[in-house]
Amino acid sequence: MIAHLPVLQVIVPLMAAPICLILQRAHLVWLFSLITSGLTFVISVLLLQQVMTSGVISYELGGWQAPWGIEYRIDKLNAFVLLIITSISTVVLFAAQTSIEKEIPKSKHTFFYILYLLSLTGMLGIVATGDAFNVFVFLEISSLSAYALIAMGKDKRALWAAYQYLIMGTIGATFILIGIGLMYQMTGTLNMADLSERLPEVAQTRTVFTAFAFVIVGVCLKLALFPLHLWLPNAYAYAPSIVTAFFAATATKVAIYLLIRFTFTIFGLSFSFTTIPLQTLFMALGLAGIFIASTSAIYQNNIKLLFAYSSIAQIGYMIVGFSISSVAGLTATLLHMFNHALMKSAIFLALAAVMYRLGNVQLSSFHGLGRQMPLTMAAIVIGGLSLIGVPLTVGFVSKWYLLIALLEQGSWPVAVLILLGSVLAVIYVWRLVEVAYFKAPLSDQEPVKEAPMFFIIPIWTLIIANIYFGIDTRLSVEVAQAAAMSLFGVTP
Amino acid sequence: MLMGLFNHWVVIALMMIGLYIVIAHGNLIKKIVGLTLFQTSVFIFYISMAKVNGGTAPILADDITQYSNPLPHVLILTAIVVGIATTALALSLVVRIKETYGSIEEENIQHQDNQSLEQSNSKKASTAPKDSKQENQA
Amino acid sequence: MDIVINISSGLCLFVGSFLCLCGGVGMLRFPDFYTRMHAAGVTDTLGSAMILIGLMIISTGFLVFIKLVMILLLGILIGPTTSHVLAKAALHNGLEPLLGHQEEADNKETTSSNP
Amino acid sequence: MINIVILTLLVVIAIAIIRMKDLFAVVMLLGIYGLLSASFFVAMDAVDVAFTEAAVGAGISTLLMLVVISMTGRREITTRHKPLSALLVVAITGFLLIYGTLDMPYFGAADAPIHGHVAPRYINDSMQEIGVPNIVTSVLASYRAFDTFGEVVVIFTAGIGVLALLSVARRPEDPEQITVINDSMHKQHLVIRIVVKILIPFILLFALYVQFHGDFGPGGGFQAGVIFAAAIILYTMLFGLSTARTVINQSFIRLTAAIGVLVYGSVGLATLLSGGNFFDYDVLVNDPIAGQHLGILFIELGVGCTVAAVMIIIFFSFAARREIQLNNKNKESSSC
Repeated sequence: MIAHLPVLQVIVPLMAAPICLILQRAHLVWLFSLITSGLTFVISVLLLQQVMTSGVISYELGGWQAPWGIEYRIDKLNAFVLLIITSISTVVLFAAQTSIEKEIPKSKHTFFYILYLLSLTGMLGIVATGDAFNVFVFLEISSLSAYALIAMGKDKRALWAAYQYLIMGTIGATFILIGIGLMYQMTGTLNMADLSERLPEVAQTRTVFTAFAFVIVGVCLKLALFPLHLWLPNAYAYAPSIVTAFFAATATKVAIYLLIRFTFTIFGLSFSFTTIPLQTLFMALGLAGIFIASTSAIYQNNIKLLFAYSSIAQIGYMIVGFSISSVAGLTATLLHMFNHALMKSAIFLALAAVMYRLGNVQLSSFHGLGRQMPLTMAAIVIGGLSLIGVPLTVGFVSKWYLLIALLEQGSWPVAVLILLGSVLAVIYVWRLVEVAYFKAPLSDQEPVKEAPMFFIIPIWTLIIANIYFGIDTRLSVEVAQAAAMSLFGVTP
Repeated sequence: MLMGLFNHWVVIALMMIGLYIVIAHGNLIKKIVGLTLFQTSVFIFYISMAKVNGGTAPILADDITQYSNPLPHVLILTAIVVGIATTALALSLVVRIKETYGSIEEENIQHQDNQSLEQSNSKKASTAPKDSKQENQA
Repeated sequence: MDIVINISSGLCLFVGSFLCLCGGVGMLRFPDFYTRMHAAGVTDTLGSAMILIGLMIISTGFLVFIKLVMILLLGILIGPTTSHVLAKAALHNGLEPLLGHQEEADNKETTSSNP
Repeated sequence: MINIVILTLLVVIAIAIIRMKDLFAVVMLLGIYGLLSASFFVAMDAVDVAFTEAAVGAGISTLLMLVVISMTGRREITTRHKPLSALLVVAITGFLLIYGTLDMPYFGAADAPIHGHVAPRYINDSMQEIGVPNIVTSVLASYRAFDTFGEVVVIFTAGIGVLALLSVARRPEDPEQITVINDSMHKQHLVIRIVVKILIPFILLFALYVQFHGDFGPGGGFQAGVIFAAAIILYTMLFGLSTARTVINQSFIRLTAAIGVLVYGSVGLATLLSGGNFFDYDVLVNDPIAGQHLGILFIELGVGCTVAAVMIIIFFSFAARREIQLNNKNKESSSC
């Protein structure tokens, strides 16, 4: 079975989804999906191990040779992203049952888990595949389930947010479809490895340029890169809390993976960064994203909305690292993908716990919460420190690598701007800390208890991972560096 | 060149009409119509790439030598299914939006949202202490 | 024999297309919904039937012939039914035929066409 | 030449869609647009795609939109907002695309790169490797079987999504009222009811024909599923939702949707257990060609099941919502 791990990674959650529909009982379904998600986690760990020791794994679906059939191709980069997705999904799912109890009507719990599994399947499929069109199909699986999951939020604005996301997401997917079509037209193949061999021959044509532009714009729509981010804040703020925790940590990472895959592997380094001024463009957009999103985060009173804006800012950091287009810069981006997943899922899970106890996440409800829910609030604070980039947290590690990469290129003004961006993060995290710890609880507020165990365990697992990977950076840095090097074709 | 690319240009015009409807129209159903139009035009684009002059439908027969390219057909079969899936989901969202907001016009919904956002902000800021007073009195 | 087949099928096809064309013109020229529907329904049923018969005459294989017969049967069954349903729906929703007001309608048309 | 005529018609319809304010007319035009593009696909030799587009674009999607319009109202009220910025975005996108076409191979050129490399193998060798005359079916169900699996899962996702958004806990309805409604409808729609009763068996038969004839001509699981669902939907529209629900049980139809996906996946698992790669049908039976046939048969069956079930689920969900809305309205008006 070891040889079939790449396909099992996707098939296991995929087959589990219809089985959930047959099982029907919500409690049973939760347990079943938790086990499934755990299984995918085990598979992704095995895959990462295998890739790190023996190199790229290629799996031919249907036994058809690569450009004719669909190929699953696992290298260091996707194994790394697969690990991020499956680990976060498992931890978040652990808290799901308790959290959705108060946010989603009982009769819809089964559907929630099925959609959750399908969304997981979609993301894993996007990451694992080595076929450009297959990306589109799995992108749609993950997006469709995402729209439905977001619309299940109890606030009525969730519906409107989901609709907007649907329109933007579908336009993005169709753009990607157009781009893939143009690439196919010029090369006659859909396989990514094959495309990367055949594209250089026609790289000077205007058609390939257009294909590149469409794919990039489509991916950036999914990525919520700065001017195309409008769908994200509301979608994250009004979705069920568990969904927010899951998507904030994984969905944008998958989109960044796609961006890296398309620019580095398929179109190739020389095309992506020399024929087109992508570098400056992405650098500018990333920086603009950091500042504008962080500034809007400061003015939010809905804490979920606040951290949704912060997510856009963090995407900005990843894009800046990506735009440096050096091994060090890409390492910083990959590291930040991993680290951001850890901190954001912890923060949003903690917010889910607050939601469970208080029924809302308005800033005013946080008065004195530091004493009433000490463990939950401490988790949010540590997560916030990590967002700022305080030493001993993971946030520090990735920012450190980002700064080093920037200074390596001599672009110290950008480095200064990055540090300024962190100051903005200090402000929005401080607003929350001030209310939670230095204000007395409002007298009309019922005193609340600490969140139940089903929240505390996953939240603190993530927080401990936050601190562990902030101190012992060997594992994450090694994998990220190896992945970045393999993308640049450098042998370590 | 005109004849060779004419087909593509018309199809691009169709795509852009669809995209325009999605962006510029405020009615939610009209937006979905535009989206469908956009997607269908992309399908047309793919299928016209597959055509070979003098070719026939890719169903093997003895006396035919030239076939059109079957691969785009397969891709578009999949894409059509994805399209109808998206449409169905979008329509169900519209039904729910109509039920909760009472309208399917973008401006109207946005207006209601902004109102409720302001309300929740101001209520939390100004009325929260008042509520507490009332409770104390009681 | 070939000539007879070709001529008869061509004749059928010609009559069929002519009827379809008439239906189209009728759609544009008739004054109200019911008459337009009449033009579309009646001529199209016969028109498509004639075209199908014309194709049947020149069809080569038995399978093709049978398929065409099936399409013809389906058309004959569905065409009138849809016309019926359409008319019923229009009447149900309160659309009155222009029966008594024929002259008025004529006057209107003449005035509108003569500026 | 026929393609230029059809394309012109398509442009005319698209412009009409922009200008129309009556949503009912817009949806009907969209249906015509779907049907016309299906005819365009026939002219482009893509018969399978044409079949699907006719069933989906002109059939199911028009129907769903009509149901929704009957719930939400058919007038588009607001005028266009921000038309200039929209025009700008569209102009940039359009010019970029046109710029891209300048280096494109000409329409219909046989020596375009798209027709080299991958595609010739499908055309030349699929008969020896798979033994199915319809190349589209063999690519769809064997070479790129995993894409099709993804497609089935997309449809399944849509079904679950619609259920999650629209499903309502069924309230016990007044059975007498239903029979009264049914009787009144029977008188109203006598002609169409009888015609439909005659037609439905043939539609179902045709669905089965399309399902199992997909190897030799256009057709396959997806089209068959849609046609099958169309028959059930027709029945539902005329005989009422509750009658249809007694014929097709709610939980049964959900089970079918799940089983369709499972059947498809199980074929893959079976190939894994027989020692091949996922979806490598060669290993199912001793003879590779027979294995391919068996595999394709089963996965097409899975596709058919899921698609039919999900289409019915989607329609039932919409119809149930509509019924509830109408009931509420009736209650309100009677109480006033």
